[in-house]
Amino acid sequence: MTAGPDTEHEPTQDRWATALQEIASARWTVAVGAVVLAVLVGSVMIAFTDEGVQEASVYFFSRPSDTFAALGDAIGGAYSALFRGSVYNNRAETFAQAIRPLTETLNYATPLIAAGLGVAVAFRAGLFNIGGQGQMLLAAAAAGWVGFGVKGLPFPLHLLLALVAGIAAGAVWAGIAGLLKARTGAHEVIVTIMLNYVGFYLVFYMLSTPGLLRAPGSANPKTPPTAESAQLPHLVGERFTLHWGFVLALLAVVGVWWLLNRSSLGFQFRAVGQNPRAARVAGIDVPRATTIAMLFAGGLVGLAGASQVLGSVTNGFSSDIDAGIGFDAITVALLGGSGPWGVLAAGILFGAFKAGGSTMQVSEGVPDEIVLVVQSLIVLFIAAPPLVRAIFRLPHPGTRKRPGAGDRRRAAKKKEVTA
Amino acid sequence: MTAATVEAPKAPEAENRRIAPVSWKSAVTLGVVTALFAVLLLVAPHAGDARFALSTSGDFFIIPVIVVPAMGTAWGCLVLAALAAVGAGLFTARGLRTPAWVPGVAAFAILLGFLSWAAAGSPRDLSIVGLLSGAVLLSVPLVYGALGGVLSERAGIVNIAIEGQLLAGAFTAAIVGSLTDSPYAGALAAVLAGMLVSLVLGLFTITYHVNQVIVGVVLNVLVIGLTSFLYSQVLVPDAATLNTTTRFPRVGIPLLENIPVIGPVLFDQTIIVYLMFVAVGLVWFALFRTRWGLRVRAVGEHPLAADTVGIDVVRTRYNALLWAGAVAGLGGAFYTVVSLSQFNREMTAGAGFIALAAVIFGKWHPVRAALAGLLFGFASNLQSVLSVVGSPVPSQFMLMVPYVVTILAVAGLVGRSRPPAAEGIPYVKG
Amino acid sequence: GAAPEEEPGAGTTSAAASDFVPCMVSDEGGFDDKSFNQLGFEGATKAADELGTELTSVESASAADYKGNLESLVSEGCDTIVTVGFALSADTVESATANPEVEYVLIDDAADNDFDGQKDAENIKPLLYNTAEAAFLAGYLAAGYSEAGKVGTFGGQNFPTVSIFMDGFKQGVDHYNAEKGTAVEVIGWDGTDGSFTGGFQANETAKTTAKNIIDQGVDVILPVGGPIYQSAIAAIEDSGREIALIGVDADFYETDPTTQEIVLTSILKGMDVSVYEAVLAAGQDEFDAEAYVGTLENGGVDLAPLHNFEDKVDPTLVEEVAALKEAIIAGEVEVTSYLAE
Amino acid sequence: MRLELRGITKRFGALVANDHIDLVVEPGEIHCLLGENGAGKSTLMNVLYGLYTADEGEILLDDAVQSFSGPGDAMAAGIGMVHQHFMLVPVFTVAENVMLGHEQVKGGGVLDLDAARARVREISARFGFHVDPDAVVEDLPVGVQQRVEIIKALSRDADVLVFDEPTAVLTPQETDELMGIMRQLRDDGAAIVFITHKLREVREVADKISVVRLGKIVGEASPTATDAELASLMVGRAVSLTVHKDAPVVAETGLTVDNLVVTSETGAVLVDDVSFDVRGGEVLVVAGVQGNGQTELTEALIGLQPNVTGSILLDGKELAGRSVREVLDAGVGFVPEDRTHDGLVGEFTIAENLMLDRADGPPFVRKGALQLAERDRFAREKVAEFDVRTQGIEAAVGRLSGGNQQKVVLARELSRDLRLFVAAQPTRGVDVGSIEFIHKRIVATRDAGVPVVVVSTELDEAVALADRIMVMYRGRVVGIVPATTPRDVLGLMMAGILPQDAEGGAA
Ligand SMILES: Nc1ncnc2c1ncn2[C@@H]1O[C@H](COP(=O)(O)OP(=O)(O)OP(=O)(O)O)[C@@H](O)[C@H]1O
Ligand SMILES: Nc1ncnc2c1ncn2[C@@H]1O[C@H](COP(=O)(O)OP(=O)(O)OP(=O)(O)O)[C@@H](O)[C@H]1O
Ligand SMILES: [Mg+2]
Ligand SMILES: [Mg+2]
Repeated sequence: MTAGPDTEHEPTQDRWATALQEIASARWTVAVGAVVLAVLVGSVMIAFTDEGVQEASVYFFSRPSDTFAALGDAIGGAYSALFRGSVYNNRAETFAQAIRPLTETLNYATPLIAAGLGVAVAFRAGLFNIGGQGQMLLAAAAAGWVGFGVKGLPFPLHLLLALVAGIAAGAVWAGIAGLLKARTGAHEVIVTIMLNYVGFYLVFYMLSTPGLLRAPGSANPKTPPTAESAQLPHLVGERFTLHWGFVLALLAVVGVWWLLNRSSLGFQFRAVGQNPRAARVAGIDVPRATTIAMLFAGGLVGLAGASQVLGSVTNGFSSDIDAGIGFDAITVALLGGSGPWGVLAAGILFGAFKAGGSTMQVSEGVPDEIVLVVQSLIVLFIAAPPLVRAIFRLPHPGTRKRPGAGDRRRAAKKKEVTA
Repeated sequence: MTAATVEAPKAPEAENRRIAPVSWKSAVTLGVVTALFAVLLLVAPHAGDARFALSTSGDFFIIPVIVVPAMGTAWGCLVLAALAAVGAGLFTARGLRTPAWVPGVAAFAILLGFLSWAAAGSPRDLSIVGLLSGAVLLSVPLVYGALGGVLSERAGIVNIAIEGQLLAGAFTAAIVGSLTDSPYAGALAAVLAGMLVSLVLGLFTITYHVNQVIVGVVLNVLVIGLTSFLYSQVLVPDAATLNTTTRFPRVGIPLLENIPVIGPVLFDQTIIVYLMFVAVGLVWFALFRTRWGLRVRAVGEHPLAADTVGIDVVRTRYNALLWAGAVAGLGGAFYTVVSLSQFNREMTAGAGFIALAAVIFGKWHPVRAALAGLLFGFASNLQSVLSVVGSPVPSQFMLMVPYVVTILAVAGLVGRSRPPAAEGIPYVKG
Repeated sequence: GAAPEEEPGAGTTSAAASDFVPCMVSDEGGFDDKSFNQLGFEGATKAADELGTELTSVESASAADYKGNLESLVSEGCDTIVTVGFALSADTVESATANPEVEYVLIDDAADNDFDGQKDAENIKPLLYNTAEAAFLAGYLAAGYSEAGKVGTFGGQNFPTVSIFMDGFKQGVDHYNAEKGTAVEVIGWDGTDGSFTGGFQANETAKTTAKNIIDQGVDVILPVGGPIYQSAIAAIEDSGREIALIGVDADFYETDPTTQEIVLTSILKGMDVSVYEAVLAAGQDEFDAEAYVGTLENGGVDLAPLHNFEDKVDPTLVEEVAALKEAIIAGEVEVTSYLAE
Repeated sequence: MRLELRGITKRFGALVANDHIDLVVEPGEIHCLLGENGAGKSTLMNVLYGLYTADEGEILLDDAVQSFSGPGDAMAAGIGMVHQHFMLVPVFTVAENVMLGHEQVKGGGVLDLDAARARVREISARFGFHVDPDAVVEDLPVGVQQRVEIIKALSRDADVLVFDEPTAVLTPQETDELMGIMRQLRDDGAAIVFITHKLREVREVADKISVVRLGKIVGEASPTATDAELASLMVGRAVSLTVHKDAPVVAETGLTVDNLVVTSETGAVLVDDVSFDVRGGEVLVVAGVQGNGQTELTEALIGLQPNVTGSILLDGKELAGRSVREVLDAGVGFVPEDRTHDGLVGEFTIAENLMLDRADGPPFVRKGALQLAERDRFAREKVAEFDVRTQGIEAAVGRLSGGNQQKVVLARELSRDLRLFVAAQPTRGVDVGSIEFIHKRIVATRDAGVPVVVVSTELDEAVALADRIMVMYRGRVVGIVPATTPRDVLGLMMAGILPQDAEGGAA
């Protein structure tokens, strides 16, 4: 009654078939399949916009080869531009220039990773943090204000102070939602959405008001540049924009991993997230955990905001400094399965899309909305392995009989029974 | 049967002693808001009169402009609000539930006081009709979106994709409305577009059991990407034929439209607005009075239980989700065949998220969610009207008003809200 | 259709092919913002066409993209890069300093981020527009045209490039009042703050803002901020009253024919022309980095013709406006703005 | 109608839950299915009811082969089922729950609620239930909810009725009533399948008994078989059905509860002026019909109830008004009534669940960091000690069977330094083998000198475990009596009749 009949009389005959089948049912094949599908859809859109294709398709029936050639050009060009812009520029003259895109990718990934972690931590504590935008804005405002407003502090101290200010501001902004949830039961989704707008107008007010964030002497709602002493140093040399913010993001990944998997606090977050009733019965202070989880989440998003104004956008910023990262972070966190390593990988993938999207626009004239579409399709398909398997006719994992969980359990029981 | 035929007690608690609940929340909230208002009046007093206009030209009779001394009125209102706060405190202290009219009176007093204060000294009339009718219009997509949210969430599908449904509706209505020159065709197309978004949401969440939040978030991005792409590639180059719609005309309801104040607000609107009021009632009726609604709610609360009585969970969920998409899509049509005659990139600008908030604020009840949408519309228009009248508050702070009001209302008065129990959980059959 | 002859080495079609690479990067508004990105793009495209080359362009989704987009353009080998708005100013300066061989054209900003009155890099040509002057004329015209004695304005966000229109407009109205002893009111701008929709979206928020202003009884309205004028038009239609619209940036009568019936005039801000000229000059190796300030005097800003309103406006008022224009050019009437300080 | 199952096989992945099961149930027969937790009884019934599709085998009704694609088909064929886990929508009223799936409608799909109410009343009257059709299900005591389940099944006039552990949450009286109903239905010609872990019920009502073990029918038993015979057939070994305990060695100190009042958020008084004391080395069983304040009493003891007045003294220290954390730290062990919702985090591993209520201090946490080695060592030790049947300590607790889940909770609570042990319904839904084990552990705790409070609706259990029994009715204490009090007296007390009157009445 245990394992199916096929285990016994399955001959060793076809190792290859077995291996292939295993490969085909592995998780990463689904990921590849998802990317292929999304890229196909993107290709249709690219073909649709490309002038060469449009011109050639007019006389498709008299010389179809032109259309196909144009199609190939357009699609190949676009995706190779995407690659050139995000990983390795094979057209560059020097090696440094050639790997520049990779550093760009990591640069774009930095705030996505940090903010993605913020969303993920909240998620694990059962909270849906849609307030990344507001938290980033407030963090940028605070870090920026310290970064250009405080004078006379030496380099690492000034930077540290600005970082702390940014992280604290993000934490406070998210903490409001956490506290209201803990104290009054106000749903964090509502409060964080509303705080996005409040934060936006608040920061805009500060940007418009001389003496707060607006650069002295300027009439524009924009801050002065960040002081040298408060800037995150370049990571791999002056020529590359990549800065130490990336290292901070990596540290945050490790830190969040430790928090969630190795710390008492993280254990409590997860318990509250999975089953708040049981957590309460076990003596965990649920309102406290909720508030602290939001503080952590906001602090991480705050790190994203601070790293932007102290590392990437050091020439002064205005009210769009959040750059949609607060919302992208949700996708990053979800795609990364709300785990720190997943968030890291998803953040880098999205960073690559951002970096490559610019090159795609510049060198091929491909509108960057295509990147949005391809990006979201990848997430959708990766999240739905059965669909991808169905489309590519990949085998389902577990169609082969493996000695499974239940078997061992049963076997144990059986032993016990016969004993 | 055994000898011990003791009659089992029926619902034992029914006859239990009761001790009053002690919740100070509403009293405290009222107190805090009143105190804040008092601080405002003390810190920034404002001399002059405030002028309120109640009538419009088409009314049966004209109510003259009401002119009140601003600070006097504001202080009077403050006293009233303070009394209400104290009253709420007394009720609570006596162990009685604070009746709903107490916070109602306080809210009204504070609103009126604030209006007087803000409009003080302005030579301009503050048009109450304008305030209310603008509020209705601003809330239309929110109400439709919220109804869509209620419908799908009641069936157990978290609908983060309201934004996408609104945007898809707006986009399709613009194209089809322009091509056919008929706003009706545009609205119909918007309904279909909303349903299409729902269908994708359903395919991934219901059929493939993908996390509903992921799909919702991603669908929004996808719709933004696709509509922006098509907008720049197709609509912009050929705006005259593809992106210039005829809008729905306003159709006044004879006689009713001439009633002062409410006439122009409620009875001189486009068909989409009338449909909105009908839709609120219909969704309520369908959810709570029909077989369809009973099954939808059952599937959202306890799909396994629904399955055991022979209800097809998957079909019911798809069905509700499609209706949700239809309603939200129609809300999207508002942008391009009622409000404006053309589509613009990302023109819903986050309305879907506000609608989502209204769903939760309204505790997943269609009428309450609609009221939440209206409240939001009102607060938005309040800031706009006051900035026109010439309020002393910096414009950025005025722009915050609707959002702050929502937070206060949710934290202070609504509190915990319980979603449908099975929301977000895919139904996988054994 | 018929296939063209196959030509060896097909690729560039234009005979007058040039190896000049003009480029442009937008701010977050994108090239279809119905405002400076769009007009600048049109100007640059026209220049590129004339030079027989193609414009390489990139849209920024947000501030975080500016640096990278400029970087991409430089590495694509751009000779001249057009950038837009104060938001891109600092990054333009940085890119210009790092790439002295590339020429930059910066629309609507002085490229002076240390506020010493000097632009911060030699190879940037700032294009500035003192639109307050033209708005002043529009305000005067509107005040004279208004029968209700009330005119209105509202903006997207309280940026200087937005409020300069509103402020010049109000100064013009005030000037009219001072001249004529009237008391025409401006609704929506009090000299420092006013009515803003909070963004540059043509949506219901913009429309209710317009409606609330219209409800005050104005008969002229000036919406400032990309596409939000469309919302104003819808609000005007819904009001059923006769309300005149004043356009901004380009002559609405020509760029958006649907407005022809209601557009009184437009406050012209010649971004297309000045960008066109700057890029053309660069393509012909005649780039000069001298800052350009559009004024009534040099025609960089102006008031558009009245078109359909020709017969609706009192000819003496038209004459007064013309005279006022001369007076401003001559410095007899002072118009203040952040650019004129 | 005659029901026949032929060669039913149901696999979950590699696990064979039902292995070629043959079963025949004649009309006018009550057929009992016995088997330990996880034996496959519910699975078999879910196959019959169309919730699961069998991998092999067929279902015959009156010798006609059926093919059910869902419960709808099964119901249409005349099968009704009372599910082990309630299949009620908590926020619906009784009438709505009963009508769900076969709603009567007026024109246009509008619900005819009056018809549904009438149907509920009619069935209630026929079987002597008292159920208000307009009551919202989640507000009802569990026993009444069970009746609603039964009304639901009966309202469709089924010929084959399945009762899957319907008595787990019923009081003795309610159980007796239910068995009366089953007999009535049998006499009307229905074929009935009855699943229970309580052997007394089996012997009382069964016409035929089949025993399931590890997915197979291992044999039939006659209704005259002894409890011990049935139990060993079920579990596959000899089971001791009585609790061995010595006379209590009572300590001076313990728990003293005075004038305890617990109010709900809406103001209902749930525990009404309750006073009692339990001393070290003594078991006090709180008996009573479910929903008479026992749950709230235990929750008040542990600090989970927000509105509490009165005093709870443990070894002289006041516990009322303290947080849960403080109460736990004072040495209180607590087994909640609803283990899946209140006792365990289903997605967590066994090891994580074993440290759940010690997540902020030694031995599992030092300087804010989890001590994984210590945690795993402890988990392995406890899994062995409490005989938790699992693949390993990394297995998710949600995957364990009910009995094993309960062992995890007990292991966690009993391995702290206890000064008081409170357990609510510790053996509900647990098979006889596990019950034996759990009872042994509770007695061992008492013998170690800890005061023990056990809430049970099970009279057998109360009598077996208790040194004294406290009966509650409508939030009040009816009386505290010795464990030797006759059962019918206890039964009457549970209906609110004072002990002295009850003794008269029962005599
Ligand atoms: N949905 C499921 N997925 C996987 N395995 C399952 C599922 N349901 C049941 N099983 C397996 O089938 C076995 C039989 O479970 P079932 O619920 O039928 O036991 P049972 O005899 O009803 O036990 P109890 O007396 O505790 O109710 C379980 O031990 C479990 O291993
Ligand atoms: N999704 C699942 N996948 C694999 N096995 C499962 C799954 N769900 C449950 N099980 C198995 O089901 C068994 C528990 O089944 P079930 O829930 O019927 O418990 P039970 O013994 O009937 O408890 P109770 O009587 O309290 O319901 C466990 O042995 C577990 O291994
Ligand atoms: Mg079972
Ligand atoms: Mg079971």
